[in-house]
Amino acid sequence: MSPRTATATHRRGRKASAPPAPTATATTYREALREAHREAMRRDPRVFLMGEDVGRYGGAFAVSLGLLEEFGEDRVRDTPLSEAAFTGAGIGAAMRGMRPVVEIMTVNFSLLALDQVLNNAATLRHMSGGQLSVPLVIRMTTGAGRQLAAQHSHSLEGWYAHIPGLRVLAPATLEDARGMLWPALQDPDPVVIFEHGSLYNLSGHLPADPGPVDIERAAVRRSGTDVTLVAFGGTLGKALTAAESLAAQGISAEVVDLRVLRPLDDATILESVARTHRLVVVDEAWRTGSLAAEVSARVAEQAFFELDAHVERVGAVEVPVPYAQHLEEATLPQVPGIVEAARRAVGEDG
Amino acid sequence: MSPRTATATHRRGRKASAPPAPTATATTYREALREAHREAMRRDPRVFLMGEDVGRYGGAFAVSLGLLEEFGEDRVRDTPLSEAAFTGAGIGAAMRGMRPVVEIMTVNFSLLALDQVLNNAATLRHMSGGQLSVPLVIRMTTGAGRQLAAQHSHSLEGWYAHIPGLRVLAPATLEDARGMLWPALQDPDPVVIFEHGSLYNLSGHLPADPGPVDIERAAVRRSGTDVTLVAFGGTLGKALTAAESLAAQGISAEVVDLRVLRPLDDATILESVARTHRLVVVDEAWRTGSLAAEVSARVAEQAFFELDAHVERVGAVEVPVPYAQHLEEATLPQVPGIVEAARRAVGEDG
Amino acid sequence: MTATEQRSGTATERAAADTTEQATGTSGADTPAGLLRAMLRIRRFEEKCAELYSATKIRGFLHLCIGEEAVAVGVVGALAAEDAVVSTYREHGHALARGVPMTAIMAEMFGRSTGCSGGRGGSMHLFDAGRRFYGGNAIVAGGLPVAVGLALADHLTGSPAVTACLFGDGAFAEGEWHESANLAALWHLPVLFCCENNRYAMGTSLAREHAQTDLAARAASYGMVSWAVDGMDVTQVREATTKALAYVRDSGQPCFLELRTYRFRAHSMYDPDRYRDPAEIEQWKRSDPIPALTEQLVQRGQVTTADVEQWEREIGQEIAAAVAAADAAPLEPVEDLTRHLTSTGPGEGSAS
Amino acid sequence: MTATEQRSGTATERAAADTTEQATGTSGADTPAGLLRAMLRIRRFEEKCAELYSATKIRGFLHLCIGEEAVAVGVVGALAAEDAVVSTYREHGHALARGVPMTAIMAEMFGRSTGCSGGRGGSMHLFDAGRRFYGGNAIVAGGLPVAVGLALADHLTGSPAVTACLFGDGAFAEGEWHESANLAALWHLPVLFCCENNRYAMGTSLAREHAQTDLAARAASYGMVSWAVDGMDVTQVREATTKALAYVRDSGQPCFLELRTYRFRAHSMYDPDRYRDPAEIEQWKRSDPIPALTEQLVQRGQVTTADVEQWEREIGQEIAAAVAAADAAPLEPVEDLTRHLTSTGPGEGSAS
Ligand SMILES: Cc1ncc(C[n+]2csc(CCOP(=O)(O)OP(=O)(O)O)c2C)c(N)n1
Ligand SMILES: Cc1ncc(C[n+]2csc(CCOP(=O)(O)OP(=O)(O)O)c2C)c(N)n1
Ligand SMILES: [Mg+2]
Ligand SMILES: [Mg+2]
Repeated sequence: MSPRTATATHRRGRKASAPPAPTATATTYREALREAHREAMRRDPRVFLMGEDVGRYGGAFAVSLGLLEEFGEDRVRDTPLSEAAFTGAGIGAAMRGMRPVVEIMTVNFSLLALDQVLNNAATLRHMSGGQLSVPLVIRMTTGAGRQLAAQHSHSLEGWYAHIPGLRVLAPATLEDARGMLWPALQDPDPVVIFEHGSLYNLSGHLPADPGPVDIERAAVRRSGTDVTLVAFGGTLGKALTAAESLAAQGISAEVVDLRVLRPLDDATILESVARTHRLVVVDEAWRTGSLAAEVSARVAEQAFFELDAHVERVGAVEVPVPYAQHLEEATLPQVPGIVEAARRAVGEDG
Repeated sequence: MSPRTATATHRRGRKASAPPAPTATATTYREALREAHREAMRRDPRVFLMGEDVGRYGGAFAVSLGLLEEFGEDRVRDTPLSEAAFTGAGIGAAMRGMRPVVEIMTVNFSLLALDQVLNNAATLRHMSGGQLSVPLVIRMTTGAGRQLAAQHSHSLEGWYAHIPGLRVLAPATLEDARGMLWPALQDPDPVVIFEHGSLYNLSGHLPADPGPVDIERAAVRRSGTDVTLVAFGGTLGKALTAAESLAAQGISAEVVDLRVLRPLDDATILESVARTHRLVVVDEAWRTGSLAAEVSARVAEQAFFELDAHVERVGAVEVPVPYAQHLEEATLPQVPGIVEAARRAVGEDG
Repeated sequence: MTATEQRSGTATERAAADTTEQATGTSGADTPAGLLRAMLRIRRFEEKCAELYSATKIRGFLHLCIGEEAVAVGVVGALAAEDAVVSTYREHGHALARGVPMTAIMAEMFGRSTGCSGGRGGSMHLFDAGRRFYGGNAIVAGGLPVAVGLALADHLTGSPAVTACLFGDGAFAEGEWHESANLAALWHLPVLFCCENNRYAMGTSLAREHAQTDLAARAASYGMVSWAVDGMDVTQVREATTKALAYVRDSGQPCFLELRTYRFRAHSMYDPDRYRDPAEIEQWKRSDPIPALTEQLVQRGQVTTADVEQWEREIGQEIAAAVAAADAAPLEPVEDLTRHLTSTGPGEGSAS
Repeated sequence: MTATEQRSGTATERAAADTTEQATGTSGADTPAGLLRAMLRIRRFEEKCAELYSATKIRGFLHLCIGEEAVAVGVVGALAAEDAVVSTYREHGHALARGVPMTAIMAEMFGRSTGCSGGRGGSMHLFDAGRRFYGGNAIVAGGLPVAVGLALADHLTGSPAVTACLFGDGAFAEGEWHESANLAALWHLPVLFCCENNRYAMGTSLAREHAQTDLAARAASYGMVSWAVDGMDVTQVREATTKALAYVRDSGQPCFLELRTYRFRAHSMYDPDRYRDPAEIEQWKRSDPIPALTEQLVQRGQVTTADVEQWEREIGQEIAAAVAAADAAPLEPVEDLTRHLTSTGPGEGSAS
């Protein structure tokens, strides 16, 4: 585990088995996000939350449950179904000195607000010659895996990571869910935070008063020597499971959690590859044009002669994600596929 | 020149100096597009054109000038400023058996219609289990280089090329401008055609009755042995110029025009790399997450041990494209940068 | 056979005949008994869906229209076979009323290859191109532009078909609604906009979504003929729709119906429904379109309780058969995952 | 000095004083003479821009507001210093009326580092944060949500500021307008929506963009107070704006002004203007806001032709000085290209 990230181990939907630190409390990814909002709104009166159903409903994924009651309607604002308008309103409010958190219910609906994000949020500072600042945080759920079918299963992190002027984060652990919001709000520039829909029930322990986490660097979540597995968000757990499985087969895999999708932390990836000489990049997005392509291209550019095999990518099959469980499973990256890719990477060495 | 593409050579905004074929007529990229529309509308009564200012104005880039007069209001439809609605209307009309060509004035505004493209056009066939067909063609202008500043200078071809279910084309020659529309309209699935804004005045000669071109394969636009330059759309001309300059320096560059951005024609690229062992990918988009990353990743995956040097990417500096001419020039890929990258690729061989 | 039984027999036969017609995609459910039976069928179907969801036979998101059946039956049942339907994720009722076979819908929700979308769509994406049922769109307001386009094609080809587009009060806040309304009105397209105003978009009440809550009045500002209709009364819905369809067909202009209704259940099976006053729900349940009409028809002697019992049995059997068939149906082979991505994809010829 | 010269001197002084006030970002141009001079200044400035465009000193897209100066001066001039402005790509007039220095605007169009956006924006993206002039948005309707957000911040902090958002009749067809209007009205936000209805969106006339062309009536359907105003009469625009601002400040509610105007020039310098009847243009030129007001004020004795000549000279000098300064101004060093991408980018501290 990297020194840059805190105590809880990564577990998916079940209790941590390691004994918790003395001051630690049991929590979930969802609760960690909620606490992060609560803390931010208590500390800074300029912070407010808006989005569809963040108030009375408690948030589509129950992240903001109870916040309306604590902070009132002005600071926990239910919006109409108007993604472009309320995202743009977040931009304007941020320009005027507020610190809005805009929740776009899911990345699927964020397309309706993409013009605002690209052409205003990410652009206004540069285009105005540095006069304007858009200290906005946009949060959204991303990813597939819950049989929600084609229109509700997109993984478009790579598109956002293409946009200069944005910082893009993907918390995949309790610490990051708890600790990324505050530093994101301190950033004078727009930050987009992707929460993978499969993570909300992730449970574990956090210290009672966890500090913020860094939002600059990737994190090594497991050390290894034979192959580097790069993953983020919803695929981190799969990569860690694959690493366990590989260990049983005598292959030592290092797992790097990208965490920060823009700007990418090349150094951490390259350091790992310098140790392992083999790289597998896991990305739930459709393979062509995914963020995994960028990681692959960068490593090849910067460490071509370090690589003992070509970079393997494990991505989604390029179809609209189907509803039927077996088809959805076949579409998305799974542990066996990651294991195979790692074995290929290692095997090609021979 | 590839046998797959026709006669005219690639020239930017000036007359061809080679003597034209006997039946050839002088034309421009803009006129070639217009002729393609005229032909399609004459041949197939189901074809109609709609978009902002395609009628009375004659098209923002004058592509459709005169078509309203020839085909009438029903088939050359001026739309209100409602990108989502008229793109979606194209989808519905296509589902119902028409063959609409939707012109989105520029890629910059297409973000407002991206939900319709991704969630409907590209998805309906698969999501309905093969019941529906969306034989829609969407055309749009793309790219920078005319001092139009940050909001009017995007190169988002890579985003569209990420979407399964779409075919994405980038005509960079007169033949392709003239010949891609008809086969695109024959495709029972949605096709997006990107026209780079710098190409409309490209002039040269075309045969009087040019046939359709293939919309499956990339094209080798110049043969060479030392390094492969991959480019498309607005950067093809720069790549060709760079190749000439490299030739003067004793470096023989092959130039591959991607033409079809989805599905990518790996074979043509790999064949070229198998000859040259060095690859430079030129893409006007912001470097991170551009289509160039995908090409780089694919070649590394499929021809890792063919490569004598890492794949070089020449992309845009990652800033909103500025207005001032010198800053815009510095932002975008230019011939000297391509030449340098090719020299690095070749030099690293030593 | 008693007189009552005879009458009952007649009503049942008529209703059954209507159902058959519906099943073939035409709109015959125009007797009060037929309308009632059609609503009952949707109600029982969805109650079963809720059960199957708890049993994890149905997965993903499941949105029920329980309480809103009068809209489904009254609007969709009034359409001609040539007309088209574009709907939302809350579309079981619309699909059933359109005549999409229950077996195909159930199989779809079970993710089977015999499903009406081959198992790729699930509850939110029911399709039946043969019956011109074009889904099943789960992006709020995302179906509206497509509906405009279907109508545009009909307009261009001189077809008399009307495209009915169903969407919610929440969708009315989206830009896509505004653009679609203007386009249809501007171009004189045969679209029947049917806004199912159930007073909530998930947990957000009408007054928190809209500065002006009179949606019909707002639609009229686009220059469309617009009516507000009691969406809890199937005969009123049916009449208004018939009138609206005639208007659209005659004038070639779009028309807007605001169907004032209410969902008795939560937004989806995930929704703990914290945002509504239980008293409000109870209040609306008093306008439940099914018991009210049953009572009325029984009083008028057009239907007997025996008829209703008979329908319940038939519907129960239809549902049981659909469930059994779905359970037994095959899964799409994983090798066919990329089939239908494009017309030229593996294993696929041109579909058009 | 003759009586006329004295009067003229007075009017000129007043107008000059107004200009100075404008230049410091306050709104003092409230005398008829001041309004007239401000319009003349915009007219002459833009005529020069057209010339400089032909000379390729200005590049990219250039959209002139010639003919629409009464809107720029009447609306923007009525705002208080604390108020905000969000505009479009056709914003020279708005920027000048707001007090953004002409030198900074000209330098911007020359792409110089002394430009009001450091040369990064050009004609379509003029910014002046100090004067709360928030651009210069070239995505049609793209500024509207941002304006709503500025007003939301003011609402939340109890500031009395109003955000004026200028946009065209074409923008009124975009979904972003609809969503923004509803949001502002729903949340009671102090936005002054100013729709510059010049009857064309590029080559598409009002009747081809909108099913219903009475935009003020349609805005009212969101529950906003909405007025249609003769946008060719600067005093009417000024009065309506003043009234509207008072209403917004008092009520905390948004207000909508439809400013009926006309552009005398083509959409942009690229536009061959094939779609308008020259007779229509000539007809509208008879309502040119500048000669009409000049004549009126001269007749009333509030202004003399000598005043106007004096203004012309002053304006001519101001323009010449701005051009000379822009020509002489430095370019941003290429090394600073990535500066201002983020607050922490190379060479950049936090800007907020
Ligand atoms: C564009 C978009 N935003 C948000 C959602 C999430 N969502 C699904 S249904 C819904 C409420 C829609 O309300 P309404 O249109 O009234 O239809 P109802 O569910 O009441 O039938 C929301 C917010 C979505 N699917 N699409
Ligand atoms: C979303 C979007 N679509 C299209 C364009 C291209 N475009 C620029 S200005 C314009 C016309 C806008 O008309 P209107 O809103 O009436 O403003 P006007 O130019 O008349 O002042 C168009 C179509 C754009 N900039 N943005
Ligand atoms: Mg609703
Ligand atoms: Mg206009």
